[in-house]
Amino acid sequence: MEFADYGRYTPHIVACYGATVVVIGGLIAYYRRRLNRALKADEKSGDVPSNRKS
Amino acid sequence: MSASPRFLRATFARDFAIATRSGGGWFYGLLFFALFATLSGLAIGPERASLAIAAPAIAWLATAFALQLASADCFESDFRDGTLRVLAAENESLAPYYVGKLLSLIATIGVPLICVIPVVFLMFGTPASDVSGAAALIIIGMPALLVIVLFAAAIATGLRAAGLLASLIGAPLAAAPLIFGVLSVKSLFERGVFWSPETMLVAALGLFFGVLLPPFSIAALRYGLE
Amino acid sequence: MSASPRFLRATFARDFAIATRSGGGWFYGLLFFALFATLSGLAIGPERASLAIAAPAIAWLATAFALQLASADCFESDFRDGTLRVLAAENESLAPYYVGKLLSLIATIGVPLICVIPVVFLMFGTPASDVSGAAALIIIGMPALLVIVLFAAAIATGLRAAGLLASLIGAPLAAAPLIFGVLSVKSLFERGVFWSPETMLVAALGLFFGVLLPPFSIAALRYGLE
Amino acid sequence: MGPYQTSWNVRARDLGCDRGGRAIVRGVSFTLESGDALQLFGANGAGKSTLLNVFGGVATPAEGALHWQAGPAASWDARTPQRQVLFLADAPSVKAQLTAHEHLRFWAAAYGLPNGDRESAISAALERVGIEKLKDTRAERFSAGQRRRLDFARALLARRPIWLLDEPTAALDAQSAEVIGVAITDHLSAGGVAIIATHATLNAPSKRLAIG
Amino acid sequence: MGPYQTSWNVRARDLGCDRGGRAIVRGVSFTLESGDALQLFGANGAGKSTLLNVFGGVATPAEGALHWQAGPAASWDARTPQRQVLFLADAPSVKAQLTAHEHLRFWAAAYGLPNGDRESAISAALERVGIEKLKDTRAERFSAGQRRRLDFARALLARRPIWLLDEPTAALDAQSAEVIGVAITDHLSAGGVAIIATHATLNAPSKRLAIG
Amino acid sequence: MLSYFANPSKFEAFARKGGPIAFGIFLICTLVATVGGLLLAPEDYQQGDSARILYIHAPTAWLSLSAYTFIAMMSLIAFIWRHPVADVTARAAAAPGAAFTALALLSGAIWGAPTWGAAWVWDARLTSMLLLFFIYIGYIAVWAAATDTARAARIARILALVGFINIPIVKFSVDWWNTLHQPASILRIGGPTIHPSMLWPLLVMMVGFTALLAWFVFVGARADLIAQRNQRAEASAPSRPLDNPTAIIDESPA
Ligand code: HEM
Ligand SMILES: Nc1ncnc2c1ncn2[C@@H]1O[C@H](COP(=O)(O)OP(=O)(O)OP(=O)(O)O)[C@@H](O)[C@H]1O
Ligand SMILES: Nc1ncnc2c1ncn2[C@@H]1O[C@H](COP(=O)(O)OP(=O)(O)OP(=O)(O)O)[C@@H](O)[C@H]1O
Ligand SMILES: [Mg+2]
Ligand SMILES: [Mg+2]
Repeated sequence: MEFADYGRYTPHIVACYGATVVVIGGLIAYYRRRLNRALKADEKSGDVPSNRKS
Repeated sequence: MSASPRFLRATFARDFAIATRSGGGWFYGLLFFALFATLSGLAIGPERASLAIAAPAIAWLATAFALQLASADCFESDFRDGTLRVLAAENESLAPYYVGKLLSLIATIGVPLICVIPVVFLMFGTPASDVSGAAALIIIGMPALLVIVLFAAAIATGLRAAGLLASLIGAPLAAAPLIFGVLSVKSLFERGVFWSPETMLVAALGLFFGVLLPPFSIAALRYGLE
Repeated sequence: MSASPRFLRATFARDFAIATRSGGGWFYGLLFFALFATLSGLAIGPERASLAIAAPAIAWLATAFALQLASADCFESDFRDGTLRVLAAENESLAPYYVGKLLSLIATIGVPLICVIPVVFLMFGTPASDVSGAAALIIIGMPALLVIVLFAAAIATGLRAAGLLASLIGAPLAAAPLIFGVLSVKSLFERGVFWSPETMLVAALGLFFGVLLPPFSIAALRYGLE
Repeated sequence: MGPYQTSWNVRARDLGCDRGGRAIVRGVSFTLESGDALQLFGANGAGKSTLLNVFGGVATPAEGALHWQAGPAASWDARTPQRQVLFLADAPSVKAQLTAHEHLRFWAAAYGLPNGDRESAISAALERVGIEKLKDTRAERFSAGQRRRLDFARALLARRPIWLLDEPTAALDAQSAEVIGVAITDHLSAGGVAIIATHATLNAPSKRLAIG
Repeated sequence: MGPYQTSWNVRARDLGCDRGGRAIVRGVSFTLESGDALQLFGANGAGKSTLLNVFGGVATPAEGALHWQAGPAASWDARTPQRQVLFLADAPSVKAQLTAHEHLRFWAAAYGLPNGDRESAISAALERVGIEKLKDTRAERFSAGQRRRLDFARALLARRPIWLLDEPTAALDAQSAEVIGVAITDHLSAGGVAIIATHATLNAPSKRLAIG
Repeated sequence: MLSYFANPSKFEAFARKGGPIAFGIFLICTLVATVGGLLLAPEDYQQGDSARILYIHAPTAWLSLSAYTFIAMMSLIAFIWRHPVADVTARAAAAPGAAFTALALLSGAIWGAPTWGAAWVWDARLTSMLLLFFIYIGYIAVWAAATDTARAARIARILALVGFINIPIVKFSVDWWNTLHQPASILRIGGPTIHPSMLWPLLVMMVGFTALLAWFVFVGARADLIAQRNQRAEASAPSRPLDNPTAIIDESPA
């Protein structure tokens, strides 16, 4: 078995795994950015996050 | 509540007046129906066989979209000008309001649609003997479609681009009655059976949605206000 | 006028911002397209033959209705809040305004539509080799559809019967490009001819309406104010 | 308008309101008895309309509490206070397609006015705000002030003991503003309560509360 | 704002306006020179807004005529008077989806403001009407008065010698009304002309014309 | 348990610790499963190497259903008990749910092209899955289209609950109707029916993707909670009486 040779299905598998990496990766980046933005705003308001009652 | 029937009547009278005055949604819905049917007929071409195959799908789709368009901003104006807030505060239940809206929708778009649906079947070469049956099948599906479009309108009320959002919300729900509705008409055409299992299913869906969706729609209207 | 390009750019930028904001029109026009195609597919059912017959009609209708919905109240908000009055008084010509609107419509709904039209053909079982040709045929028809929906929107603006008149006027105008557009796709599918007479006609209609309608739309906007 | 049946008592204690997740108003406290009016003062954006929404039961307060109490607490249930309230928002709730008369007929039903009274009450309300001539004109042909007068006619129609008015005199001419001042005074002397957000000086006697 | 380049002269002679086929206003005559303000008085529905629409070139007069004349009549063509006019209607023209800054950027282009000035002019206008903090907030989150202030910022931006203002201070708090009074006074002393429909008493010196 | 997580700050603390753990599980599992699925597992005797799409298709499809079920459950909790955290977690699961649905559709289409000879057929499984995608989009659109998040939350709850009726349809469509799509062979009553050498990477991948969903919920919900708290904290001046204060204020304001 050659490394990562799926014969005539190679394009299918590449497309499928590639799309997954792109979509999931993009979404992970987006969620991280959202969290970081919220954290930054939180720091600016000068309080330790979990110690404040809401 | 003794006030409820009066409140219902007032809502109906007002909405009916607004809808039948210039610029009402009902005409737009009807026009969409006619336009959709005509254009699809033209698009499919003159062959009777293809027309006959397409007829049930087109009649059902046209009905669903016409109802959707006519009802899309059904609650929007009352929400925006604050009327809905007052009504919600005044009444334990918005049910009379909802029913008034539903009735006015039936009167302004449901009934006109029922009148033109047979025409569409005739245009698509359905044998005259089947036309009334086919139209009746669509009428059986209308309750489900009506409560679905009203639910979608209730959810979208007060949100940005409400009318368009409503079609996004209504479409997945309308899929089931649509599919089985088309199948029921097909089974009428092909096997001459009116009360086919599909017809039963459409009726059952009408019952199911008719019980399920109004409370959710009313809840959406009220909780949307708080 | 040195001010015109800037005015055009400003109109475009503003409308583009409004449309692409959350809840803006572009997203919903596109979604309407997708929902329309999906529901039609559902209604038609799984048989490949019926799907293939319906594909051109559905793709064209979906495009036309998506454009119509996305543009229906294109000028309405500017009219209602008085912006249009000021713009009409400030400028000899509303042409930059019109072009700005047109461009923003193209950017926010035309381009997204072009991206999803091939998907719809694929879902309706069009052979992969025909898909890009079919999509290209619809793109050829888009200019005509765009100026027609904008014309309908302009006519309707400020008239009491806004929606009603828009569709009354838009529908017959749109019929011609739609019919020949569907026929052009059919002739591509059936005979493999891209530049069929129907295609030429669609292109010619685009040119004809493209020259004829914008001045009328601009005039309608201005006279609607007085 | 006959005097209201029961006497009312409205108390707010340290009320706070949020909007869009942001704190808008904090620490609002007052007590109003039958016959009292409270005028909310404050710059644009201070939170007057937000506060009125909370009083009207449309929004829930973020902190603190609002108490309504009828004199004889006999017919009291959770929703009763809402039924005592008339709320006019800052933009008139008028449908362009309806005539003044149709508009008020709807509201008469919505406020549960008995059918017998209806027509005379509508005529009286229209006359009082001075638009009886526009009775059968659709609101799309009204001027800005005429639209607001029609909205105020609703207050006269509803006969509620608690009025919440958001800028009732904006866009009104001096004479109409006077008419509304008199209507409010009448309302108060009949034992009503009124909470009014306005930038104009009100013709009716009132307590004043500065917001923000 | 620098003083306006030319001096202006606005004359109305027996002007009449119709609306929906009905005669609304008749026999309006006045003359305004640079530095004059005219305040239109009248009950609701008298025809003030209708008249302002005619002045703004939006509607045509049913009878009589309106003349605009620039001092040195050099750069004069049929549409020029329109270009000298700033018109604020009775309802603010503000798009809910746009931020204050985006709104004014559009208007700057519409009024043909040079690009270089734009940002500073926008900031100055926002600051003058006191909503600089809302620069990047979408108008859907504005209060009624904030929305009207934003609308007035357009007047400061446009730098037009002729102002037509329809109820510029409705829904504004006293301080903002004061700011607008000062802005009008500045405008007049820079050689501008203003025609203002309002029910409030204006802080700027003005002639008065009763309508209806 | 429920009331523990209903406290936003406790949930925040929990999510702060849980996030990295979930992400770690996700990384390890997907890495192992990818190696297992692409290199170690044998090719399918019928479908050949195309069957390796299964390792994306099945987990994403499964999670698209689980994520919606989670949203519906949280919406129910929020609807009945009005727990503020429930709304936020439901919202956080929506975008990943939609992404999983899109990936399941895409991988299915890619897989269908060679094996069925068509990327798309209008059968019950595929169609109901497409509708699920639209339901996700509708749910996300409701959140995005509201000016006021509290209002959006209330409406979104109701929509999520009604939309849930589609989930059993997706799940059981293969049993109820004649579909081209194969019936369940793994998540079925009576145990899986595929060969263990192909099964283990699939199961590991499912664990990994589930951990990923958890991470999304932790991070998304935390971001929302922090943002909410920040906005509230913006102080605003207390109101004061203008004249005869004693008549207005019965208790002096704090
Ligand atoms: C766009 C097309 C497709 C869609 C929307 C789709 C949808 C789904 C869904 C929703 C599931 C999860 C079911 C569950 O959790 O119980 C699933 C599982 C699965 N699908 Fe598909 N599918 C598609 C195409 C295909 C194709 C072309 C194949 C293979 C020929 C395939 C093979 C499988 C397999 C083997 C499973 C795992 C079933 C199990 O063991 O539970 N699917 N698919
Ligand atoms: N579209 C219309 N068709 C017919 N009549 C109209 C129309 N719009 C307004 N009117 C009438 O024209 C008259 C003048 O309206 P206008 O808006 O000019 O009043 P106004 O003086 O500005 O009043 P306000 O102080 O309330 O703003 C009103 O009596 C109104 O009823
Ligand atoms: N949807 C919203 N989201 C966030 N903030 C909002 C929203 N609506 C209003 N606000 C803000 O809430 C504050 C109070 O608004 P409100 O309408 O209560 O003011 P107001 O006191 O009535 O002002 P005005 O005198 O202008 O009517 C304003 O600063 C406004 O910016
Ligand atoms: Mg206010
Ligand atoms: Mg006016």
